[in-house]
Amino acid sequence: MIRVQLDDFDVGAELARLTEGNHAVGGLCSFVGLVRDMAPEGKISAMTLEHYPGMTEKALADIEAEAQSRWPLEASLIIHRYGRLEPGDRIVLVAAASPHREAAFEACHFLIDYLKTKAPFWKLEDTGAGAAWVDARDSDDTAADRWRRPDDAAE
Amino acid sequence: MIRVQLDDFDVGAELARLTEGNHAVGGLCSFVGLVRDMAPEGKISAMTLEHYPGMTEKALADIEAEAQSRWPLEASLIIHRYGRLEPGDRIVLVAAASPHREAAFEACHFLIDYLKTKAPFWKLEDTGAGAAWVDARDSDDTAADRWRRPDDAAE
Amino acid sequence: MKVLYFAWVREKTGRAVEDMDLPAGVATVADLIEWQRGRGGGYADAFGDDKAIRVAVNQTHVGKSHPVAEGDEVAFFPPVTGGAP
Amino acid sequence: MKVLYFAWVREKTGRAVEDMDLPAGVATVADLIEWQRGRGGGYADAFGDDKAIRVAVNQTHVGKSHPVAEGDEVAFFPPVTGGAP
Repeated sequence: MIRVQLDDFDVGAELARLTEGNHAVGGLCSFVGLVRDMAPEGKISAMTLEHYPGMTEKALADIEAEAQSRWPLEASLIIHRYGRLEPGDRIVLVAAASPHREAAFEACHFLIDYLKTKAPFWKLEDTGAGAAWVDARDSDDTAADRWRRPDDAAE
Repeated sequence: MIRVQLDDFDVGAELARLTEGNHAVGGLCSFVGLVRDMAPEGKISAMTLEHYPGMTEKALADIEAEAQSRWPLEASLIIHRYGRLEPGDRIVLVAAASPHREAAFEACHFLIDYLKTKAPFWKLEDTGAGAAWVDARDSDDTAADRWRRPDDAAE
Repeated sequence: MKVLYFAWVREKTGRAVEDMDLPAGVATVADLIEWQRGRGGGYADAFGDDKAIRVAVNQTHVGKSHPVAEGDEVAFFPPVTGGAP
Repeated sequence: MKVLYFAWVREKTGRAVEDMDLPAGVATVADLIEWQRGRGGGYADAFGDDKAIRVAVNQTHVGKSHPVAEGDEVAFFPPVTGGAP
């Protein structure tokens, strides 16, 4: 399941719903991304997440489908917020449930790495020095590339 | 923080408490282990987790301290239940929070892999054919060994 | 053709979306970027550094050699920065 | 010396805990396992397969060559099986 929303989400409720009544699930791995108060450029007071409505949903659905095709998952979830967020606020929740813990871990890790380089979101940080768009990091491409398979086309 | 308890836990509340007010946290990875209704021996109706009070707490505290020493963590958590559990019930929750997602993922993965081979718990499964103690799996030793460092003593 | 701009590309062009006819001589994303640069002002600024721009055609990431056609939805934006640190 | 048994080791010996004096000639975990086996009955059964038994001394996992001494807490159990599948 994927969702793109302005509002916060309830991590416990989302995770409980994901495995409810499914007794084939042995492991549920989840990851929550939060707004930090420090950026490389200094203290941040808030950030605004812009996204591309339509393409965002499509990109997240593609990433989830890819995870489902690679690992034996019983359930998966991507929720990503947009709009204005403050330090400590939740940005994103990804989760994967599987009979075995390894598959749950790998799929969850894949979801957040892929999302980071493929989902059309952009962060504008408010620092003491004014608002600045966050630059993409090479390390994020490296993290996503680790999940690339030999038969994937280069981009 | 570590806890060994008979009762269920509230995943959302535990995770929220872990990062509350800490704006240095950028990523929170968690893993929930659940009782499956299938064992290699067939359908299971329930299981009972026995443990070694005293040593369990010590083992979990050691595993958590090891994770804290290896990764730059802002917070970590291990909660493990004992007693009678049914399919769908939560067994264990581990979580790690860090400024960066990679550290959160690795530390969380380490916690559950190490716990699996080092914490003194034993599962007795009730199947149609009667109650049977679960055998340890070689694959769990392999999973734990992956976190071993060159200077670790062999056991 | 529907053209969308996001993040600092949007700020520099001064618009989020515009409808346009496929310009004469434009067959690929690279052609369209060159054409945008030729519009001058904020467009020249936004499209000045080809390497800093990412493109989606019909809501799918594409390379600069990808074709563009009348009726396409084309979006220009910086490398994405969602998710977690 | 306090000796504890868990899981099927406990079921086979028929007890969860017992206080005992360090038996004569016992200096290591291996010695104590051999001594237990010599008690016969459920003990012989529980300690029949040396490789299936794990040991903790004073609540720390140890190998079979680890020393045991008067006052130690020694626990015998199968390989652990907590956590998640």
